[in-house]
Amino acid sequence: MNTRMKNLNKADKTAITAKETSTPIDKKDSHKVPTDNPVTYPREFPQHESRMNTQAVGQRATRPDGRLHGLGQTQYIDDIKFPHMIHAKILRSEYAYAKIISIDTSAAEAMPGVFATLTGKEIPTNSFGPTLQDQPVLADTIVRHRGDGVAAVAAVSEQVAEEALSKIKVKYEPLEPLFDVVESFGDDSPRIHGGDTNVYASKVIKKGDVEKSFAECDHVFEERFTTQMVEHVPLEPHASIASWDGNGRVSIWSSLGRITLGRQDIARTLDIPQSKIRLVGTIVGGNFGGKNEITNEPILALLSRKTGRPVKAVYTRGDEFVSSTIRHPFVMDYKTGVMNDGTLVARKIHILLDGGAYCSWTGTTIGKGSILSPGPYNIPNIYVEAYAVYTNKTVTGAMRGFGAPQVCFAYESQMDTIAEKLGMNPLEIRLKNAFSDGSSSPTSQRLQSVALKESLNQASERFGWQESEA
Amino acid sequence: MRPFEYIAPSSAEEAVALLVENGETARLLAGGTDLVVDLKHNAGNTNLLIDVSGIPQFRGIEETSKGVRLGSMTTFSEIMASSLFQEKMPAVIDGAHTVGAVQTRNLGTIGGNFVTCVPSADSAPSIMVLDATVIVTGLAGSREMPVADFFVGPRKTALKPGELLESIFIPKASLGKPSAFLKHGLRKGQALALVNGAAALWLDKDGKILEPRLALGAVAPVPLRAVKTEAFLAGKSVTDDVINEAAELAVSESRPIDDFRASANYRRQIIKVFTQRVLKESIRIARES
Amino acid sequence: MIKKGRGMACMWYPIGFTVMANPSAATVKVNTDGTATVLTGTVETGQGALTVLGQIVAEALGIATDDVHVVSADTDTTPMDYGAIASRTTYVTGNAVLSAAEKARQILFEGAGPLLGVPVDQLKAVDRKIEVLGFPSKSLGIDEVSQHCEAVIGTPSIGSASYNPPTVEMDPETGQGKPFNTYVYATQIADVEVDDETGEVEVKRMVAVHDCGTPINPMLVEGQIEGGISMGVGFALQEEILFADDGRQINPNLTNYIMPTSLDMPELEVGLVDNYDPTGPFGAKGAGEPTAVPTAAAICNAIYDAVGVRITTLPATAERVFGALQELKKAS
Amino acid sequence: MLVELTVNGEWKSADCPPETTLLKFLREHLMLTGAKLGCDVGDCGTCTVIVDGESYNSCLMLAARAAGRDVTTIEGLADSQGVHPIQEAFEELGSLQCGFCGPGMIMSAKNLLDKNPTASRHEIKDALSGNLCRCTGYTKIIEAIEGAGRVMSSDKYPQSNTF
Repeated sequence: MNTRMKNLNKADKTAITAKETSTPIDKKDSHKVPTDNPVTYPREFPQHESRMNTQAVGQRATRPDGRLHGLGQTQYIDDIKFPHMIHAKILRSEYAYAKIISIDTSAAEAMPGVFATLTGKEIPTNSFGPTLQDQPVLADTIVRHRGDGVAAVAAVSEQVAEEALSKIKVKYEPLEPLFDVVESFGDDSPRIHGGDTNVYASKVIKKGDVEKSFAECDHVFEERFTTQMVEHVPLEPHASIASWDGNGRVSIWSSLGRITLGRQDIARTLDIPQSKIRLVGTIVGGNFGGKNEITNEPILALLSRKTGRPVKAVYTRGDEFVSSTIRHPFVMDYKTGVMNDGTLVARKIHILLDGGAYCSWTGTTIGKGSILSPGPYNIPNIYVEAYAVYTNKTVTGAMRGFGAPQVCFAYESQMDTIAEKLGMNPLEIRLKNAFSDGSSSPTSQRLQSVALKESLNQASERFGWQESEA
Repeated sequence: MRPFEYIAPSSAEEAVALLVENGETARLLAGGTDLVVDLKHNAGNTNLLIDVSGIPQFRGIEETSKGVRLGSMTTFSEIMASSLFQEKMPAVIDGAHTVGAVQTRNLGTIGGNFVTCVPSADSAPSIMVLDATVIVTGLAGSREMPVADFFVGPRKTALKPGELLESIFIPKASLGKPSAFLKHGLRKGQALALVNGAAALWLDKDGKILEPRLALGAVAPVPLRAVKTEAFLAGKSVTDDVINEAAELAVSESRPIDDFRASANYRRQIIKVFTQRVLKESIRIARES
Repeated sequence: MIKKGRGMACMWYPIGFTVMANPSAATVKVNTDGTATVLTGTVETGQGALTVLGQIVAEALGIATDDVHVVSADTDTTPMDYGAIASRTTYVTGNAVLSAAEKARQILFEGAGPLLGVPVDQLKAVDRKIEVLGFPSKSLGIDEVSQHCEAVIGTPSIGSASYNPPTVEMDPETGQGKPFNTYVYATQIADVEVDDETGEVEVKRMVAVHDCGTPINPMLVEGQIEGGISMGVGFALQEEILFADDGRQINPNLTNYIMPTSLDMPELEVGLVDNYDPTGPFGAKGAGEPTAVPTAAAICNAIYDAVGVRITTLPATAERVFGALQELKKAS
Repeated sequence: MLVELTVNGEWKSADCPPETTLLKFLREHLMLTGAKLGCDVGDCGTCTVIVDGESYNSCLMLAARAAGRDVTTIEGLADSQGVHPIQEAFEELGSLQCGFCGPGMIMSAKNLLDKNPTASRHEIKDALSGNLCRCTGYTKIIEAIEGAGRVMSSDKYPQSNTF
């Protein structure tokens, strides 16, 4: 590769090494002796007391992977390499919403170093999703957000694959995109997935009679709360390797957090029996809900089948943001009826979930969000209505709390609004209404092992809540 | 990254020759904290990197009878470790300290930061208030200009084709001048500045402001010397009214933009508050010294 | 001027999927030297799942955590599991490994009973021994018993089991039903400083007291809470994916997507309430997701306490807080 | 181009294209996969290594720039006698969860403690601001570094230890 170095008078190889602060090298001759990788690991292994006690539960036991993490010995997907392995990259949509007229991969295929390309038409069942299978593995007729993949390339290196992506020609017919969740919920908005509405999931929870108790209570509070789109940011980007063997069996190493359902999804998209798939999860470098569904595994499997080689793909940080799922933004209208003594008697809640382009884990998010939305309080009259709607934005899915952080922001903010109006201490109003053992949840479930008041009291004590009061 | 060639010349003359020979297809590599990122996103027509970071002429911090010469390839960490800066220009250290994180400061150079020429360059304001100049070198020899003249527009400097930033010069008169640096970002660690600013001034024995200097970053297309504000402050006694009026003037001299990080309106508020604070801080330092 | 404020928020959170069956299966094999191997289809995603599962099995078999090796996440070798999601691993997979361990233990008891001359229901596994209840001196080493079961009786000590949390379908009209088998609870309290000239919020300290049932490994629970709070701080103050008019993300990188760095984190004080859920393995519930739930509300309540503005749109960026302060000024 | 350098005390050389970053060079040419690729643009710190006693984001440094210099990676911290005090403290306190930020985090900690073993809590936070972590809230990481600092500043700790 020295030929790629421009020759410069006097400045040959030594110029490269010239750095004023460099230490002089006196080991120059030793490089002729081949050495192994410069790695030394301890031959003494950990003996932690916390792992040796035969009363195991309650111990602050160290993790078996703790030492490996610290040594840099943990193998994540990107640390795994197979002989003859090649690398894949995915081309993303240029539009938030458009028809795909044509995809021409010929120029990419003709590039030296490119082994194969793949488009959505080549995927046996080009759809997936944990609740609704409304998401294409690679979009082949319509793109519904900028993160949709439209074609993939497998090449000798990431560098060549990247270059090849720029040679793929995709013709689009742009459509009018919808970005606003309220607009998309409206009656005359265009239908992102066809049908007669952009609402694709809803939930109602009804207990008692809210309207009647609003009429009878001492105070009614009404507020709207909204939350934003948030990315998981696992430090390890999504990564997978697929290797299709001569028996027609494919092995996939993936950063997926749920391999049983992952294998089902992959079998469905590839239209092969589950027994023909081996899915291996390694240590995942951060999940938080974002690695709970398949992404590029079917693409890599098919590229491996086409090329006969193991194929690896690691998302760039940009891919991670635009094409993996993120947290649902909520628009939440809260109306709460309260008596003068702070007793909550009624709560009516309307929630709109910005679902982004595809359903993903919205079913779980709308369910948990709705059930939890009245808060951990004894409220006899509850009415919750929640709707998830499509927009042409990044796909929202599972993220730590499935809607709970959003509704908690609303119900706990409003608790303070109420407390202030009634001249009550925030701790006092919470203790007054808090669930305890035997409380009835918004879905009329009898609750057991409720430790809410204990947590309120202990946290207040540790914080010095009563002492710090003005 | 797309392929390119790499050369590390050992002298400024060689670097200039390479730059002239290769024209726009060559780019100078200093620390690389901006350039390497750029190349990863879009290499454009770059096919040669000329690594000037090790050229002795561009390195080092020296005090002479006239002032301090700061080699353009000095890293932020080297500035922070310099006892000369610690003793006589602590605001420059504060500015350097807010550049990225440790790893960035170990790699990034002050010259690279200047040449990248983003409006929010954290190293610029605290240097500008010291009446510093830059020395550029090229085929036609060297020339010197005030730092403010070096910044022409966003990502655009006064460097002509074939010219390199050789060093920054801080005049003796500015050494030990009471000064302060402040930055407002979207978070505490590794933050890009929404507004940064530095002030330097002397107080005479009656407490009047002498030779006031105020520089603000991220408030205009380039790091800005607030010359009207400086003129207003000169010779004034320190009162709340004076500081408030100066802050309003600084706002009027600025041309903040609306972008996804903040609205222009909000930036104006921060400029006002930060001008007040950085002036008060430099006055406090002046009173203590 | 810097204004100080404090705010609290509490929360509840369920363990496992909503109504939908979400089983986990597991296999526990007691080796002839008294150590054990666990097979689980869940995935270690950093939370320490495998450590906790190992502790549960160790406790059930009366051996040490270090005696247990957990094999996970390979569809060719490990049993089905619905995965590291919905804060379900300690509870659902934990109940599965516990049942599997109990089955393996039952085989040991059946082997040891005749040797010790007592009925099987009078045995317990403790301290690497199978011991007669009330007669600690009458015991056999678990290694001995395991070897006996496998090599003499011919019934190796292997147990397989599954667990699915019992739920009741929600009524489609009213939503009434039992969507989850159990819930956890928590309170977080924030101490903040708000700069009323810039709107900047600094969270100085957070106290968090969580219920997770029995903490199988308190150190790992603390780690979950501390990490959850950092995600909550980002949600409250900094993080937001922004879009251009054409639907392109404006800040799809870690330069412009602002998440907390070490300098942005408050000092944390974490506590656990004493609780026991009879439906969980050794009384345990879960800890993953709920840790990130109340943080934003606590911080926003503290902002209100400090400067009197109610933030109703997240994130509470300095500009948004300052804007709200301006509105407040106008109104008064 | 041929890049020759010292890695973890051993003289190494490998041929690579000029655009190769030090991170790629270590991971793909020397098979040292301890340093991780998290963002590839110097924001996250998972690729942190130490070169001539200073920490760098190896994703931003060209391998050519490291030529002739002395590179320490996470693989060079432990020796056959045992792990480095920082590694030990991280392990005992459960400071790492998913572990992906770990190697970079530990290298940043080493860079700090080698220079200032009695670093204050604030100095530790400042030194880690270039290493993002999403799992831990940094709390147990900071505690571990405080603990390791106490070990490294004690009389018993060998001061000549350069790796």
